[in-house]
Amino acid sequence: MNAFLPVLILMTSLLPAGVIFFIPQASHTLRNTINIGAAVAKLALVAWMLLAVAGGASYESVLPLAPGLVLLLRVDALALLFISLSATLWLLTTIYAIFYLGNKAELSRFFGFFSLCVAATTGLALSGSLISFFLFFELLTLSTWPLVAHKQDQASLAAARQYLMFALPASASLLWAIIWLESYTGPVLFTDPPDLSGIEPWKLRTIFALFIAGVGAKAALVPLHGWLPSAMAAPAPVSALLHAVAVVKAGAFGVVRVVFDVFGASDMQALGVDVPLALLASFTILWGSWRALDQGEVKKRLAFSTVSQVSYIVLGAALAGPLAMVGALAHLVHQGLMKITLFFCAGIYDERAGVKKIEGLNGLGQAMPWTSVCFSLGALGMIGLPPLAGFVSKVYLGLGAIEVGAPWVVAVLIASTLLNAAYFLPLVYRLWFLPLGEGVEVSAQAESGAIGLIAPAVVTAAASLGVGLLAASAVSPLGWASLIVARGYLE
Amino acid sequence: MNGLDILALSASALVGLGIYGLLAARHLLRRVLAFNLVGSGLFLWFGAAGARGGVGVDPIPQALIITGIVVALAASALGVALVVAHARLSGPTLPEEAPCDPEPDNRA
Amino acid sequence: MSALAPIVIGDVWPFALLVWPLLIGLVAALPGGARWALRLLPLAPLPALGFALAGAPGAVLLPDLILGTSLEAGRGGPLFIGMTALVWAMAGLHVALTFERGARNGIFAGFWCLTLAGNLGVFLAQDIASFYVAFAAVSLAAWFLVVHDRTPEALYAGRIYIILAIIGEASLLAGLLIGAQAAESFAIAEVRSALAGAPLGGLAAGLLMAGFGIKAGLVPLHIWLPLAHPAAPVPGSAVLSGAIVKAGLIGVLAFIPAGGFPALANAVVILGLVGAFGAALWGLTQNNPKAVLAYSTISQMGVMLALSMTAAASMVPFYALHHGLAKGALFLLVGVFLAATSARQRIVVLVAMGAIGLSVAGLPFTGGAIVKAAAKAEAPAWLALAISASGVTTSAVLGWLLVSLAAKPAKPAESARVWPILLAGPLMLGLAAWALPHAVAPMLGAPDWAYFTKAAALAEVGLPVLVGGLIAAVLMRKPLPSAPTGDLIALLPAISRPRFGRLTAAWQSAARSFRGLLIINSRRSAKAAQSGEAALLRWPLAGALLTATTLLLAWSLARA
Amino acid sequence: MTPLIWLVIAPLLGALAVLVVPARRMPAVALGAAAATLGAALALAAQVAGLGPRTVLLGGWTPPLGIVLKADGLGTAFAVMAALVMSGVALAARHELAPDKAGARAAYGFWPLMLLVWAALNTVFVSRDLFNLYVGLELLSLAAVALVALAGSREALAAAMRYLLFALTGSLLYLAGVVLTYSAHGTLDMAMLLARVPATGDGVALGLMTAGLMAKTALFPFHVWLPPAHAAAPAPASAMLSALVPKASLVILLRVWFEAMPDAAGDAALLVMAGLGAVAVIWGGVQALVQRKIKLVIAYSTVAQLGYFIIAFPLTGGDSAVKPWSAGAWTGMVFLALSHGLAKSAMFLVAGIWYSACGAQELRDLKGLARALPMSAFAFALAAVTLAGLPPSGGFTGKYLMMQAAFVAGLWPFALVMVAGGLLAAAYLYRPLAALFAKDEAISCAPVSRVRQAVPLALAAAAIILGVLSAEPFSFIKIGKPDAAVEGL
Repeated sequence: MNAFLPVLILMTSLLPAGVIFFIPQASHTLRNTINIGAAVAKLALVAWMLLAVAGGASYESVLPLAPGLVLLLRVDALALLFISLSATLWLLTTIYAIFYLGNKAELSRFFGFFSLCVAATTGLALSGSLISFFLFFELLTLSTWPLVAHKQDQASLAAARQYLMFALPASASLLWAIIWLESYTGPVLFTDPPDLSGIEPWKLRTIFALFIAGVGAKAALVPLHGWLPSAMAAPAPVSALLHAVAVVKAGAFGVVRVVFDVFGASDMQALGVDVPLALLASFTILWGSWRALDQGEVKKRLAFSTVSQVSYIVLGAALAGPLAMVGALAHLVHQGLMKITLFFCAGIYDERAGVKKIEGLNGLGQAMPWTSVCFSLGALGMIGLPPLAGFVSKVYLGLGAIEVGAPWVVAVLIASTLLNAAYFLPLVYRLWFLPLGEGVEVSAQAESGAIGLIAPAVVTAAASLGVGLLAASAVSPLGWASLIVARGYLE
Repeated sequence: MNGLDILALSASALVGLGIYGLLAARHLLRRVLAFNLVGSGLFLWFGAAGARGGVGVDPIPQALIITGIVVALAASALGVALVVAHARLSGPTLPEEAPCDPEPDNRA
Repeated sequence: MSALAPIVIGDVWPFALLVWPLLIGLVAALPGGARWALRLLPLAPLPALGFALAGAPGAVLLPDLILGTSLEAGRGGPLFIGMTALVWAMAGLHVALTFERGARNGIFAGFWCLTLAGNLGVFLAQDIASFYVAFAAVSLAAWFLVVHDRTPEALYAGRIYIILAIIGEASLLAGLLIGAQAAESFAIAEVRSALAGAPLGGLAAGLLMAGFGIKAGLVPLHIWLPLAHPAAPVPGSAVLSGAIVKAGLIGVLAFIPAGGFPALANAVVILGLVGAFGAALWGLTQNNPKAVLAYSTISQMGVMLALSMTAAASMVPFYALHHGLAKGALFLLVGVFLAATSARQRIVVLVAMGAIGLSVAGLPFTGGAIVKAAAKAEAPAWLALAISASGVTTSAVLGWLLVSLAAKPAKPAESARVWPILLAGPLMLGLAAWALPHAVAPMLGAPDWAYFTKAAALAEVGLPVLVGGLIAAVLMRKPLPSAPTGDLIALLPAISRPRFGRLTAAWQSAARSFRGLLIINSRRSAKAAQSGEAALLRWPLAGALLTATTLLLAWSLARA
Repeated sequence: MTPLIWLVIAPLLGALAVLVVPARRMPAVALGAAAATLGAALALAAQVAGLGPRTVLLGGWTPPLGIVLKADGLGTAFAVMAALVMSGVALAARHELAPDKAGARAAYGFWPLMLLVWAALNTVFVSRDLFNLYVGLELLSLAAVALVALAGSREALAAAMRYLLFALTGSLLYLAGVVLTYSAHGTLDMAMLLARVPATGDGVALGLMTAGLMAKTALFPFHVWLPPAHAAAPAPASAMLSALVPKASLVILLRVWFEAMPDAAGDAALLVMAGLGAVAVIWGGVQALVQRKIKLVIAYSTVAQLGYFIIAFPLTGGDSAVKPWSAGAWTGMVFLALSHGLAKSAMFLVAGIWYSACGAQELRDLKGLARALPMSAFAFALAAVTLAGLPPSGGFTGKYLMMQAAFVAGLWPFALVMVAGGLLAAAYLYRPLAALFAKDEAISCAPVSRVRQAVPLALAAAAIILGVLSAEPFSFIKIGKPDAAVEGL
């Protein structure tokens, strides 16, 4: 049973993916049933495992491929953090996507790749060895491409192309790093960090840089972030997936794995690569926020905001102190909840009111109160307004920074907070305080009948409030992150 | 100079001539012929090799040469057939090597 | 598992009094609940008032909430909470009586309650997380009170307010983080004691001071205050000036150990005194009565901030009690005055304001005089002197308030029926300002009214009032030329979003040209590639290469 | 008779049989022969997996007089791969080369030639005699040239002519090497050559054979014949030409270097070879990137992929003993070749479907085909994953092992080449994929049966499965692995 569980949880999304591809376009009920059924099953499985893992259990499946290629799936606390996020958001995004896409073309292809993408994310989270991480990392790249290009118009194809132009060289870099490192150490298992003592420091530094470049493109670290803003050409559920559930999260998760389970915090510090990484992350945080100020399109602004916010996780990993790590891991979940709320809402504005530009948001608060409340909550949470989720992450990151003797990071956090406020508050202000734009017709029933779109947004918005409000409880993401770090540091 | 040397020298000459023809000739039929020259040279040499050690004649090279000749014959036949077919459509030289083939189409 | 641990440890009251206003606020969010919520506003602070009157007993621990919430009335807690609750209750009454039906009433009511909860929360929080949450609530939610009227002035004031509030929040967060890390605890008391010895402690204290100073109107961070008060609706100004600014004060008292940072303390004392005198003087140039009152608030807060950096810090809550009540009353009375329909009513209001003003100025035997005497008794002599002297400017500015108010044209009669009830609220506050210090003084061991029976003391506090009154009388004849409200902000360039367009543009053009380079090169290299392939296709070259490769291989192998 | 014999005889008999039956029965007879050969290959694989390498002495004669056929892991794996590809090709050709579509001559000529190619391939895979290999290789080349010429067009004939010239020259060089070897050692059997007393001429002989085989494998700079030839042939023919024919000379190259004369190998020659391989990877990739025709993109991709196989030569050795977790470059390269065969044939078959059903020849014609023919587009995408070396395909697994070996051998620049080659592959395969995925409502395609679309999908999927379930194939390939491959050259 124990060896079977990780595979089972992977299969909850992999099997539906295989099936959905072959469902005829018109069979909505069948497709939706499989989609939601699988998502619910996965969520239930994850919930059950959360209890078990909290009690100290861990599950492991090994599938040996060729020599050196060990496909190891392992459920530990860190993996579960990521999986529970992705499983929850998968269910919500699926519901949202079903209503968002309605009866548009190529639904089976869309949902097939959608499930595949989630399967890749799950596998990535479960990966217990470097090479299995890489396998799922690539699977993720490939399965996301058709989603980004889903609309099949010029802009989508260009965005998808740009995505690959960043993702594939990055994968090459990652592969290079993995093979280089493993040529010294043999296969790297995350449970058993490799002994790096015999390797020359410059080589290790280069390998580290290659690793970071590899996962950094997905995490949208500057200057590898260019694909993310263009990828907003994709349908809203895909953006939600990219920004909150799967892709950038996979990158950030990868940084965490590399720092803690491949190099180890102390080795990283001994090599002197922690500060450059922290600087890079800080620069990304500021640059992303900076560029967000200038964006006239809602989704683009959100995209640059993601560039900035995801680097909080990288920053936390770079600082490598226990508190910073707690903050980073909590932010992994927090950012997901808040950002998916924002993208859900941006999609609703687009779909229901035809609003893409920020000027279009003027006065929508009255016409679309539910959406706008959710959007505002997400935006305020991103700024770090207490007691929303973003605040909790910032506190722990800041504490962690000071703890490891990097108080300048606090200045970065503060600057980022101010910039976040500068690009999010005008949106909130427009929603609630400005009159509807000239010639904009938004029906008073803009939200009626959109319950399938609004409900997921309400859930995630409430969750981003809830996880902040109850951050100190053991079952919150923060509590879970503390558990992870406590276990990691006790080992 | 014994017989073997003569054989070796002739073989070398054949191979050398053949290689020259193969490289320098533009006409495809010449190239096929040049191939046969090189092939013959090699078979000659192979045959000479069968006389090694001076203890009688090694039968294996002879068997192999015969097989080789059959193969070369087949190859030549195919080559010639191709040359003919090619020449009918576009002349007796390869398109990229025919700078001023006057009227390739009229030959067909 | 810890999930099964108790959710609430201790008395539920400190928590309940915060939840109660939030519940009323939620009523406002219900469909059609806005009208109900407005009427319920006066009830929102009542549990807090009862709590304060009962001496603010009990403490509560909510381990799961935020980062672990601990609530207890700390130093000066009952005074702060009682004053705040009273001011909010009377202001809420004013709202309930005066607000007409409007689309935004629901928003106003909801955020009113949120602000109130935050305002009470800062006095109760014993851990930095809940303190910060409460502080953010009181700071940011109050923005809705400022901009409620949506006039251009209100929106401008709101913009300045929100920018400063967010900057304040941010610097507060930074300071708190450093403090919490130094203390390795979220408890405010431990943060406070750890700050002095901590690395970067000075920075943290400075950041905290800046954050609290913005809220408390410390010069030069006060600029939002004279803009926001006149722009807000009357009850909004009343709670802003009476109660909300005290959130900054409690922050200073709770977090900054003055003894640990002498330079910071000195700076704050100097800035506080600059505010105490300068703001009052600037107030004399204002024509809008609410702006005048706002400057008076800055002036009084300057005194309190200066006091909190000295041994007299323990008397600051006492001082704040009086100021909050009096200032709340004065602001509400401005509204009452403007609503007055007859000359008689106007005179009644002016008299009431005068009486309260005299208390603020420190007329002997008033509550104001008691709190000043209490403060001076603990303060160093030079500060005591300065406080006495500030009586001059205070009475002058309040005198000027009456003058400028009297000059306002009367309004036609509208809602005369509720006017007496409207008046009752601020009068009650004023009475409390006069009387409560007398009642509280013995508990604090402060001088009581008997203190003023000595001639010297009488003169010391009476004289400045007299001089100030005379100045006001002179100004009645010869007003000062009016100066811009918001003083320092007029000196700043207009605040707009900074555009570093050049940097962005440079980045984009670099990216473009890089892309262009790739395309050009790809075309060229495509051609080169094709011509290379065409060359290899020629048999003579190919044959030669084949020969050469054969020779190379044979040679290199033969060597081995 | 053992499956080993049937492996060679069945396609040969089939080739003869199709010539004597009426034209309309040809496909059925050919399919029967294909089934028999596939069965023989699978049976042989089962035997080899269970019992180790199988040997047959033809006519009971022992070397040096007789000829020995020996099936080891390497040869059998290739034979199985070839059987899969060939069966797929035969199924596809039933439609593609129906007389009404391809013309009577092509329809007539294809079946015997195809079976001849197969017979030649199997001969090469199991032969251990240098001259026997020569004969097999010649048979293969001549049949392949004929296949290229099958279309009869001007381009096809020119391409076939060019191919023939390179093939013949390669044969001569190889033959010269064989002659030198025989004159020095008096035997052409590999096992005996391994045990020979090294002679001075060995290096030259090896060099000549290598050069000849490189010309036949279409290694840079002798690759120029390949793209036009593969592009000119009918799609099923291209599939086997690209997927299988170069593998035959590759297998001979492997056998000569690792099983016959490992001692003659030298570092300089290895580096020359691998250097050419590296250039091939890059050159082929760049060429594929600038092509307009889909078949040329695929053909140049073969040029690039062939480079990887040659790169592996200097990287071998030191694997299991030094790094117990690594299977080494030799195994990796074989793996790469196997998955390349499967994926490449899938690609050509798909291109054939597109051409015959939709008239799509150029990349820009592919617009909208993903919607019109989703299964074939998916097959192409899967094959692209393999060719770009992306996980979880067999292409990735092979490349991974080779890169690892490059680091272990201290020759990391070759790993860099492999990474760059992978990126180039992604780039040039992206162009058709993006075109496929683009929207075009005006596209009109003749209906294509599911079976026909399923064949390439199955082949591409097999290449992926090879990566997902790689442990068994790996241990299989290692059966009878030459010592030189373990120890390095």
